[in-house]
Amino acid sequence: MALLEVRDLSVVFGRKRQKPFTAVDGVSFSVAAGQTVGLVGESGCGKSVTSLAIMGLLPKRGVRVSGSVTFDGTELLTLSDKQLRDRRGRDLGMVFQDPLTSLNPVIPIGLQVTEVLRRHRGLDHKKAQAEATELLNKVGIPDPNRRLSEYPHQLSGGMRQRALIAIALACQPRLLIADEPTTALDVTIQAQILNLLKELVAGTDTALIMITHDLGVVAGLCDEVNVLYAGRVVERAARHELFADPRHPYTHGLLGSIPRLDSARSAKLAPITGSVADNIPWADGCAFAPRCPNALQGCVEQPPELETQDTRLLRCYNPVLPATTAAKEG
Amino acid sequence: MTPKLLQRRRERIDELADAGDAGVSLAKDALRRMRANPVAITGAIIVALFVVLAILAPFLAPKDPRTQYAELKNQLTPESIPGPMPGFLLGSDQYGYDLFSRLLVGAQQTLIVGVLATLIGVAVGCTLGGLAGAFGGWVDTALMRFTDILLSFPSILLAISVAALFAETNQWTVIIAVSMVAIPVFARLLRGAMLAQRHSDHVLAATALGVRRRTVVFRHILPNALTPVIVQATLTLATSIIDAAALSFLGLGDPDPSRAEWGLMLAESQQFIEVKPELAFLPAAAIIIVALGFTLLGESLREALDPKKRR
Amino acid sequence: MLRFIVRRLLQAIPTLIVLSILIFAWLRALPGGPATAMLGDRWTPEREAQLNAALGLDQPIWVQYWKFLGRAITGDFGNSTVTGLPVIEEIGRGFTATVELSFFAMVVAIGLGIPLGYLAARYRGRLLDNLTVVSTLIGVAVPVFFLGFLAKWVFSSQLGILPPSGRQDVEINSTSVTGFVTLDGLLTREFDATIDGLVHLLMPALVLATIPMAVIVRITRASVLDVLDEDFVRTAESKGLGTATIRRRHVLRNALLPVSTTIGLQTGLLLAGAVLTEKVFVWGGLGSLLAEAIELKDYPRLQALILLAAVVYVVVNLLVDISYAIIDPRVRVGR
Amino acid sequence: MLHTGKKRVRKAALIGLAGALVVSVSACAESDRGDSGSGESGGTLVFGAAGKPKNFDPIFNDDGETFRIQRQMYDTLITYKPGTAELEPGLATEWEPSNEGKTWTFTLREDVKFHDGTDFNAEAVCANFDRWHNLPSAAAQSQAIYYGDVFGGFAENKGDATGEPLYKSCEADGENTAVVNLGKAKGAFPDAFGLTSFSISSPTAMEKHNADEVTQTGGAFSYSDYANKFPTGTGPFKFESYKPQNNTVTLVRNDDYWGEKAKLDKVVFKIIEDENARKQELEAGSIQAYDFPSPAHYQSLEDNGQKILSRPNFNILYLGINQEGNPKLKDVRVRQAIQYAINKKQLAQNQLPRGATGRDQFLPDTLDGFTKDVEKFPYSQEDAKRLLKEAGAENLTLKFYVPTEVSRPYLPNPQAVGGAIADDLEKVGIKVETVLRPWNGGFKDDVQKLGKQDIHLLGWTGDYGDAGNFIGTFFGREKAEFGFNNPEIFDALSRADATVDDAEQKKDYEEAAQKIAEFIPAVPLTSSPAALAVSPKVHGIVPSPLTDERFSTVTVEES
Repeated sequence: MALLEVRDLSVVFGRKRQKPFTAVDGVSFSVAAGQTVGLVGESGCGKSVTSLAIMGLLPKRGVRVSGSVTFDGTELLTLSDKQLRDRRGRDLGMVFQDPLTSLNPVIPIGLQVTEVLRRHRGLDHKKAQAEATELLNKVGIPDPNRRLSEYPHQLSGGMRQRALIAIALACQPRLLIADEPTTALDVTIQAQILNLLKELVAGTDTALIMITHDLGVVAGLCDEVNVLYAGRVVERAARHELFADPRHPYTHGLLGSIPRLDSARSAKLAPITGSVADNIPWADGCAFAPRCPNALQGCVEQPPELETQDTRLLRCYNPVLPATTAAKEG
Repeated sequence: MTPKLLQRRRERIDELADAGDAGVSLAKDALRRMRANPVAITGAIIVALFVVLAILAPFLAPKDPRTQYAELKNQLTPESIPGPMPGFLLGSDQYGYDLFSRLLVGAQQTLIVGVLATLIGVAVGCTLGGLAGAFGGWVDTALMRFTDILLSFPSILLAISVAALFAETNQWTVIIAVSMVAIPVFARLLRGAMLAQRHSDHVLAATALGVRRRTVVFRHILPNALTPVIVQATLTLATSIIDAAALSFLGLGDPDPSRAEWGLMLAESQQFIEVKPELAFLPAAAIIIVALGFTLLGESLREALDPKKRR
Repeated sequence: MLRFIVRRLLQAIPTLIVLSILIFAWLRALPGGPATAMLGDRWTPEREAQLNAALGLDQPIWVQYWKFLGRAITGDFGNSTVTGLPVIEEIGRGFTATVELSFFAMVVAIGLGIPLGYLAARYRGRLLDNLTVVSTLIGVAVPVFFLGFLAKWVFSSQLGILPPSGRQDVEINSTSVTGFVTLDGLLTREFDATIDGLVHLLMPALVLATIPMAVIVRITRASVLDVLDEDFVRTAESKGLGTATIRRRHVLRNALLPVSTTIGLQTGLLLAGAVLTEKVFVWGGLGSLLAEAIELKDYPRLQALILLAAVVYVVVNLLVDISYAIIDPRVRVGR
Repeated sequence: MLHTGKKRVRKAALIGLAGALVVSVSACAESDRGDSGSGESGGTLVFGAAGKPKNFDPIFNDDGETFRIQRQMYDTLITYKPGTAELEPGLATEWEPSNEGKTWTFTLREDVKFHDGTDFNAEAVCANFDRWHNLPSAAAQSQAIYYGDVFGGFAENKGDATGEPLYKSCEADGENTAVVNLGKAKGAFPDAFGLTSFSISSPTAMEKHNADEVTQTGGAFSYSDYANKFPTGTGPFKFESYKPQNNTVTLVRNDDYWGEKAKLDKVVFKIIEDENARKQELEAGSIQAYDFPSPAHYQSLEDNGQKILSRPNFNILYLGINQEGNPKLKDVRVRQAIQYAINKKQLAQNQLPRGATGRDQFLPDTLDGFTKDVEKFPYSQEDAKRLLKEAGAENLTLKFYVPTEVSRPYLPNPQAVGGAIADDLEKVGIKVETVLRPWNGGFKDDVQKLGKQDIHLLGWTGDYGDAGNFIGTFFGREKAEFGFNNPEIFDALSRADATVDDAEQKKDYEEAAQKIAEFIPAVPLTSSPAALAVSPKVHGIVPSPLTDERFSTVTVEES
């Protein structure tokens, strides 16, 4: 059985007298222990909201969450606030995008690490301190003893992200969600952090959900990839399959907009035209249709369903043909 | 090294100055948002009513507010002040003037004091700030050092000190004392806004096109920098009216009872609270409502112009 | 840190000297003078001249100033022309009165303002929030002196439950140790004096607290709203920390940064607002001394008071900077 | 009591009338007291004072707030009968002028001791006179204002002080007779001997505590220990403490008092500068009496059960006319027009406390020198307009100086009174430019030294029962305030001042008063009773025209 089972998750934002906005629209996926799953898509596609919904970190007011999220057999969505707090940090860990703003600027790093240890593992001050040193060491922060008493602004960006990872992994959670963990970092640092994450999860039972807009990140890390568009999963496949043979025009476009070492020098980058602002509601058809090079008349009459095609899931009436991928570009 | 307090006061002004950054289109945008905001509308209605009343007061007043009426004086003693009687809607005040007419004309005097104090604050402050912003360099340093000194003093204490340093107090000393509080704020505000404008795209473009510096300043920088000044002026009007009343209460106000100004009316009539409570309560209520009106309007303007709040 | 403090204080000295010269000259350029006030109804030009000579006010102004400076350095600011008591003694007394009043006002303003601002932010957009926001706006629109007058009228004249003026009842015969009425009562174990002092403090402190409280509520509310949106709060939530810990350690501690500067700023303003409140409640603090000195042209007292105001302002600024450095670690390195 | 009799009794009757109600109250109190007996515990009176005392040495003071405290601790040679300006024996049982008024012989009370145990005798009296005459420093002399005023000068005038000293010597003729020799006669005596400034202090205490030491430091004076901490007199109360921290002066009963001992154990003066606060403190019961209630508060105080005690009128508010200010004012018809134009009765009713009256002349009814037979100018706009026309002054514009930042019993609110007068003058066609000047910040200079005004508002409260103290002070010589030189008036006044015989002096002052009423150097306006607000529990306060209330007869009911 999968460790985390997300079924038909929907998140609707909307206050009184405001038009409701569906950020996540019936997303389902699952993660098994030790597996790394990617959620990929442009900003606003609902990938971060999905992660927050799993963690129970969405605001209470003005948000409706439906569907089901089961973690190790427990339904998370109906847990009380208290029960959820007991899980977060212990079973579920999360690493956020911007390490500078995600760390409290006015308390020392040490406290930010130890507080989670003391909360969930009931360590006393001394033990927590020792454990924290160990943790910082493990995430590759040099001179961890000194760093413990320092404040976030005294650390470099990469160092901060390492600290955040240390915090998220402090209680050896069974599921770690990393939400764009490298976006705010220098390119050189990005690789280090990804490698760190990879090392830390490798060989453990910890499941990892990697949220990113960057397919490059997914390429090096994920076992399985979910591509999200406008709140729905449009394509799901194993990593190699997806990279070798993207079927959904959106996935195709995403890959096409990344420079590839293996493509010809003369090959032009093919960015996806238009923007999310052009979307049409799923109820009226395929949300991606207005931007889609393969769009058919039918695409805007009836929304496509997520259907199994070979070994993958695909939501498209007119997918990119497997064979034509490279030839067309030429 | 700048003291933190001063720095904080500066920052608060500078934040507002940045609001002018986006220029005229922002003002239109702000106006649209204001129209949807009930707080802004309440403020605007109060202010509009007050201004109309103040302007029309001399025509609306049923009696001459500067004449003591025999009908009233015949019944007036310090222990009993005549109430309403035919022709005198609210009866007499403690001097034998018609209270209703005095309250009406008081709106005018109060507005004059508030507006003049604010205008002087704006004029002097903006001149200093404008010079500093336009010339920069040592002019900027010197002028800003001066405004920092003024800015370091708590407002009412500055007004009291200034008022106490005049040989005698009158309407003008009150206005000047109150305006002293506003001068450094406006100086800093306009300078900040101008600096922000100077680096904005359209100004850079104009400069790059070889438009003369004076033209750039007057045509491009100033108009856009004025938005935050207007916001601050609205808020200053409220505090000016309250500060002027406080000066009256301390005996540093305009001592002439023949000029009806709400602050003075309030300060002078407190001992009559048991003889005729409305002598104190009516001007007090008037001051509170008007100050509230300007504050509501100013705060909602500030909010509407705040780039952070825009979505 | 110590070097920083000393340097800041030294930097203030030239400013104080220039200020004292300005005040000294300006006061003497105004019409009338202490002699006029001292003579009252019995004023004649001849008597004024005689008195001015006796007071040494007929000497050239730089001679007067030089003498003043010489004495001021030794801490002697002369005697009040109103009471004949040493100015420094009077100011010391007035200072304790004002500080005691301001302290309690600030306790009220902070003690009520921060929780109220926090609650308003937490229940943003609900009734409590709206009520709080509206009352803070009204709070700053009501002239302080009128509020005090009104409070006195209601609680003293009509209800008769609070004393209308002063710091201490005549019946109370407590020993003065520090000059702070409430503290002295505790030190000398004359608890009735402390209670009496608190009863006298209640109304003026509340009245004086209105404006700073309104400001603190607004800043706290805005600041908490900002912080609640911060990423690190989400991080804290993701750690599964208890609500209390998150509020205290992560939300409030950050939200209080701008509030602390505001409190410093308001403390300065409070001392000024005290002038009005003290007059209403005949408090006998610095505000009362200042008002009296202005009216009766008490040069020695005025000079000392204005210089004191400048010194206090320097010190308050300094204290705020120091406290800021303690709360916000980012500032320490910035130095 | 050889001499005191005749002259003063007439006054007593008149002043007494005004204070009739109050006297009857005190009479009741007196009969009550018969039962309780003296020396028993009488409680505490807390009196709300309007201002801080300067120090407690009488010779260095001249203000009512300080005097009120000193009067309870000190006695003067001659004193005033309660509720009047009439003289009665104080420390001297008899006094007698001789040598054409240049010698005063005082027969002193026996068996009187100062609070420090020193014997009171002729030597002590002379020690006081000699001390005053020989005040050593410019600082001390400048503060002995009444002495300088009444006695003309000092043995050695210091600083800018000028003037020929009146005092020659004082001799002790045995234990109980003191003879004071003056250089020339002065009409102010014997009344001026009753001034609180001339209270008799203990010579031992003065010497011990360096009483004469008044030093100037930094634009102000500091006083001796005697003046600050050890004032020692013979009065019914003794000084206990002055606590500036809670603004109280405490006096306790002198159990060795020579006269009827005080009923109260203690008198506490609590200084509350704000009248509103004094009123509320009285209503709250934390003080039992206070001075100068605002006229606006009379009614509500009475409604709350408090008593308003009005003092007999002993002051005058006048509209000064500066004939140098505007040439038209030299024309007596213009001055008459101003007299006619002002509705004094209404002014008194509208802006002044109850009991205030419009005045035709400067002297209170009760003083020798008052005469009904003066020229009068009852309110008449027609007469005013007619006279202005006759004088060719229809377009008269007058600069009207009104003081601000001051409040006196005769002028509780100068701006209000000024406004009412300006309104009256405007109504007969005189254009008025009102100039408001702070009392201590230019008004006195502009009006009394520089004569910048055309007309102005001022007033006076009498120090003692002498006509010269009123009209002599105003019109005795040429002054910038009035800008006229009328030798006839000057001569009449100085003649009256030098006259020793009572009947003759009275006639001289009446004559001078008539001349003044005719010449109109200023327009007398109103006279207002200063009041005390007193709790119903307090008995025995007798309001005095000279604000000379003694608390030795006061009792406070236990609550």
